[in-house]
Amino acid sequence: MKVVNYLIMIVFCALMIYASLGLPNRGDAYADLNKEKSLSQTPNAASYYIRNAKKDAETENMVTVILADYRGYDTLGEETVIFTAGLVCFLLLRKEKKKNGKKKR
Amino acid sequence: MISSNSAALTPLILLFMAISIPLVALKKKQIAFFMVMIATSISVIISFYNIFRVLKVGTIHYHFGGWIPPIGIEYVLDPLSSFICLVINVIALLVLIHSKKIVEMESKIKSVPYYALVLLMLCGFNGIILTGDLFNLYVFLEICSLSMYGLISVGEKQAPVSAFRYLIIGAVGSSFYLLGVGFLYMTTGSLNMIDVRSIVPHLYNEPTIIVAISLMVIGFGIKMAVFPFHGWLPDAYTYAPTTSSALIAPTGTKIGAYAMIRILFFVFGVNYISKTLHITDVLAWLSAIGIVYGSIMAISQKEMKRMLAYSSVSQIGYIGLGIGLCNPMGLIGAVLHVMNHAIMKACLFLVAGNYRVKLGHSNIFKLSDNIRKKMPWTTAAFTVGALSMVGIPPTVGFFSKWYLVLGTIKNSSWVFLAVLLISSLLNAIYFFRVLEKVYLKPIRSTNLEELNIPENNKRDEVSSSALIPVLILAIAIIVLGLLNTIIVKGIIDKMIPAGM
Amino acid sequence: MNIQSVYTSFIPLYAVLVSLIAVPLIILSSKKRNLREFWTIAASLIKFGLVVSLVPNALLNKAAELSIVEISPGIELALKADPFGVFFALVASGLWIFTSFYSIGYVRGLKDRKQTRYFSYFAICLSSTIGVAFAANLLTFVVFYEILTIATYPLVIHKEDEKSIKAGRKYLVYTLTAGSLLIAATAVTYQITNNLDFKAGGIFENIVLSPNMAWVLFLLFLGGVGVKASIMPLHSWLPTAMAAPTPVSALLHAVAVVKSGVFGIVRVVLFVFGPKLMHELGLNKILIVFAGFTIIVASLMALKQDNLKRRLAYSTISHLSYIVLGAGLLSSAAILGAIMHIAFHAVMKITLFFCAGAIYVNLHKENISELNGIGKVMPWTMGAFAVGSIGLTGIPPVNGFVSKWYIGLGALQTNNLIALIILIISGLLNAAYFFPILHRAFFRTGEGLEGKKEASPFMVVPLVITAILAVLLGIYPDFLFHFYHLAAMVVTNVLGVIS
Amino acid sequence: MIDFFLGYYGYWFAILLMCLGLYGAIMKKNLIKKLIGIAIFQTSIIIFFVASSSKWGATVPIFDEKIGVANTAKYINPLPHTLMLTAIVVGVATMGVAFALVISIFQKYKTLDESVLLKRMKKDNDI
Amino acid sequence: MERKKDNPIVSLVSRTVSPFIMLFALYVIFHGHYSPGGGFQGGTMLAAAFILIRLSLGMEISQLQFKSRWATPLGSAGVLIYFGTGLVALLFGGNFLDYGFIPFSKVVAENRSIGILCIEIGVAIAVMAIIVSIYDDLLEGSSDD
Repeated sequence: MKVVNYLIMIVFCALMIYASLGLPNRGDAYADLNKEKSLSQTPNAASYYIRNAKKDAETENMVTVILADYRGYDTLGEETVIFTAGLVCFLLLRKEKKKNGKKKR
Repeated sequence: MISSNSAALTPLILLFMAISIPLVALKKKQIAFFMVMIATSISVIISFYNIFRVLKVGTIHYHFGGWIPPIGIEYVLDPLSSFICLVINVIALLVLIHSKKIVEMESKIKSVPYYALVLLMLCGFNGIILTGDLFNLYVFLEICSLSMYGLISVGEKQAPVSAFRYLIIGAVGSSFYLLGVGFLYMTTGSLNMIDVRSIVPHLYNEPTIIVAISLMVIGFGIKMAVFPFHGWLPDAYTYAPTTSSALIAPTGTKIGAYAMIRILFFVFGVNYISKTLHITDVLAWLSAIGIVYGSIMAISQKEMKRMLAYSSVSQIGYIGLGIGLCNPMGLIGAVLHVMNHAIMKACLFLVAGNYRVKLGHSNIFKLSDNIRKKMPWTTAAFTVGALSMVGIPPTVGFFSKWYLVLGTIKNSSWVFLAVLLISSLLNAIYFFRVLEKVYLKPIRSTNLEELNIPENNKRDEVSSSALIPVLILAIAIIVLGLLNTIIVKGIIDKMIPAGM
Repeated sequence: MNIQSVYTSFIPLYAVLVSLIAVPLIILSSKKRNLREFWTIAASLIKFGLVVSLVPNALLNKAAELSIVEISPGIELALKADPFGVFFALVASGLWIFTSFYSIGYVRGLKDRKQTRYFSYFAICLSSTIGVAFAANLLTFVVFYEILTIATYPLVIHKEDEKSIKAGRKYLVYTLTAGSLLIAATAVTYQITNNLDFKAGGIFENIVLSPNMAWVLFLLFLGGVGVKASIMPLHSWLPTAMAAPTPVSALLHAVAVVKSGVFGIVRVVLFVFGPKLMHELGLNKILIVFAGFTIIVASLMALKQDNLKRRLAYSTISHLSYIVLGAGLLSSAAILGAIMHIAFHAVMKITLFFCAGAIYVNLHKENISELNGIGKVMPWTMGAFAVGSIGLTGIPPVNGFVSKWYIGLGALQTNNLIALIILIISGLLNAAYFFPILHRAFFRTGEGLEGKKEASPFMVVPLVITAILAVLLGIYPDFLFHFYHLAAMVVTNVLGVIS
Repeated sequence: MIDFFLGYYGYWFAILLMCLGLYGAIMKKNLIKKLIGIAIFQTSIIIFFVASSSKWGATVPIFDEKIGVANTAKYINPLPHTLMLTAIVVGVATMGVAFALVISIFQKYKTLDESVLLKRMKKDNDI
Repeated sequence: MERKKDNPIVSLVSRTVSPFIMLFALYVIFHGHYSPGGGFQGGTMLAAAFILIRLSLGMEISQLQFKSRWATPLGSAGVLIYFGTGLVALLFGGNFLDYGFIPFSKVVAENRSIGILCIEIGVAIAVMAIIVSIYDDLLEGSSDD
């Protein structure tokens, strides 16, 4: 069993490194993901953000604009995620007040 | 305004209710249940409205923040997503009606955060189903996974352990998916599904694309519990509280199946997946193994919920097989089985819950025929569900099996045909074992419960709020079986992806 | 092939539904047993009336047709009362009347419990049998066939003791496996032809089918319907199912289950594959081989059974294979004889089972070795038994002779002498395992029979009537149900020649 | 050769971290160590994303009058940063839930070692 | 190990530092438009400030500062601020989260900017409250036995 796990890990590592060779050169400003238009001539999101963030939202920080405006729904979902985590802790661990009161007495 | 935004409304309403429950229900805990009822019924209504609109005007796109994709995030409402959305919401509504009395009865569950988590989980499901953006899918996947861990962990004593195991596997799975998204983004530079669909054909021979696909498939395979990744499922379903298991078993894994269909066929393209990479063949074989394995394991169980959990493993194999066959009949069978299995499993798990409520256990070997005398309606519903799982016409189970069989024959893959037929026999074995226990008087009363249970055969049925959903599901099993062609022709035929 | 005209009518649907409607009534009136049994009788009579009302049109070769709902794209849950279906429905519904009268006497005589469940599942069985009879396409056939399988299970395990539960499990394993094979075969057929409607002359009539495919497909079908028809390798559930109460065995063996099996085989041979294809590919050889084997071996096994019902069971197995043999011979006379044997064997065998049940209820004797001298105690019963066994042996004037004669004629038509020899040998074997019973019953003196009388009229009257019916049908095969005409009509539709 | 290495070492670093995390998550018997493995795994994915967003000779994605937006190559790609902000919070939430579960497991079983845990669970199931 | 409740240096330092942390957190939140920062970062810092007090001065005293009973409702209130902003946009006829439709001012871009600010505030509140509540729950669950 252990051997199998080790094998899984090694295979995973090899696979990843093999795949990483297909990635664009790190820091290459002209890779596909930084182009103006994608391979199928649809607008490329990243460049659009860089160009229009200030114009669209009067805000210098592009990350903020993307976070809160362009992809605001992601952020709402992420709020919900952490809210969920809080609720789970509440559900699992928090004690009812009555019990506490009893313990105090 | 409703009509223009209806595509986005189901998750939003569920989310709104979920985040307002802790505020409103601080003082009065009873409010929580009614808010849940309101939220789920509204979402059911809206999903009905959506599905009719989709059938009328075709695919609907909803752009959040008014940004056109790929700039912004969009919701895509096509026949597939609207259908699955409807199924999930309806099942959730029925199960939650059933939960009215149960949650209070269940040992020391705080109803306020519990119901809030239930709504969050449903919100996550709807988000996953509707979204057209790869990363948004990841976020909602995390929402529903986290709330699932919470919902499972408040069950019996072993529940947190099983939830923890699920968390480890699930976190790895969703991280795999995120990694796949990363690879995909770095090569295509886009996150929108339709956009990626248009870009990917230029990159078909890139290793990164292949790795991205396999990572995503592994991730969703874990969520969907296809054979090698099913380890978390049985414990989680067994130890979870009744409502949670009855809510997660029919819906949770189906989300993985839906996402699998969406990613494989609608993002990467049918021919590439099936002809070039043969990923669907791998999926089909794994599912076939899972079908047999799950059935055999289910035979060897003595706890009813655990048996149902293992049968879920095998039934999910049906869905995976339908996807893996990669032809229209197979896909019809898979999508139809998503609905059918949701209905059957909800019915059976609710029955198991009712048994637990009345008898304090759901151990198959302790059941006896005075249960039938005590709660005849519940037992009748169980019978219908069991026959449907075995695949006796005219129940729904028969027809999804029928379409899958047609699909296997179309691919002339006789092994899968044999697997399907054998598995239905195995289902028969473990369900008739229970039916014998429930309907026939014990031959020799070896089990001690028989001796110290006085023969109280007077009618002692569960409360109506717990009974009505079970009966509705049981009736739906037969009615939908007879009317399945309406669904297949009206909706499922429209969701066959291009090139299949 | 003369044209078959079709008209829409709800009668087939009503014929299926009437006993289903009776079920809730039976359950509701479970406390008042007279009312409950009244419902059963009423349902059976109404059903029989409905089926009889279909006969005249069937004789004019007009088939009542009704499509209920589309259960798969292009395939509808459709009923069609063609002559063959009407024939089988006549047999089933007609004999249900006797069976229900008889079972009233039986269950009351044994003070049996769970009678409500008994009667309601009986009704469900009959509806599904009529559904099998009237099924217009293969999928509908499969649906009703599976329902019949499940509805029979509670009857098999009715006694709820160790033995019957084991029998029930065995029954389920066999029949559900068969059901899966049948589903597979149906799906393959649909994949090839895109059409599942039964058609006189065969669905595959105008379709080129690779021989290997045809063989595999035919074997699948044979496995699917052959289990209920208890062809020899697949027969062993049937004697085990003897654990069931006698009316159920009567139903199993004479009326519903096994007969729907052979009905299915004939349907497959004549209406799915069609005589032409069968003959070209030599598929009927398989049938003849299996059937001949089954006839001989089952008769031999019947010889060494001491339990009366088991012996009858084995004789059933061999006689079912008569029908399969006739279907396999594919000549007009043989098919005619086979179809008629469905009805005639049913009449005779139900008589014999009624007698066995009457003996059991009255004297609590199951074994042949105990039957000495009961002919004097129960003259009517044993008289009927004599008639039945004479008929099964194939001696005129009882109706068994007629069907056997036609099958033999068919064997001569295709000058297939082996089949003929098999028939003759099995006739002798029949005699060998039936007449000793009669001998014991009438010519030996038994002990411990003092003060015993004939069984209750509820049981005696039906079996006497069926015995008389057997004789009448033997003298005049067309007697008031036009069995002969209907069978001839089927043959005409299929082969296009009047025999 | 050297720029090939420069072009990919970031990815390889992240991938090695991934394998470490996966090793911890799969192989370690202690629940807390499993969680550490998961955390490392998620963090490595974050590093992976952020590494992909860099461009040589570009500045932070904050609008600057002097640079302008004529040439997008002057700013590094802001999208992965945004995504990873979300992913970080998701990881935090997962950790919170995981620790809550661990604590409740410890309350019930008084151990965090998986093998011991399985033994005690088996005892419960037998009862 | 029993912790020293009354360590004067720890209490003094933490009591002194925590307001400054809060101040910086507020700066990070509101300056998120112009420099790295925003709701999450600021909210986490706020939470850190509260947790510092909880760590150093113990539960009872820190309850005076921030009742853990109110943490969850405050968190949902924060999420509701976010959700409400999107909902207002929807009610003003735009799509969900389309701040351009909220009439803060004439210029659409400024509407968006202000909308983003509301979002950040909501995020900050939610993150702060929920991290504190998670901390409290973990503590409460692990404390007694």
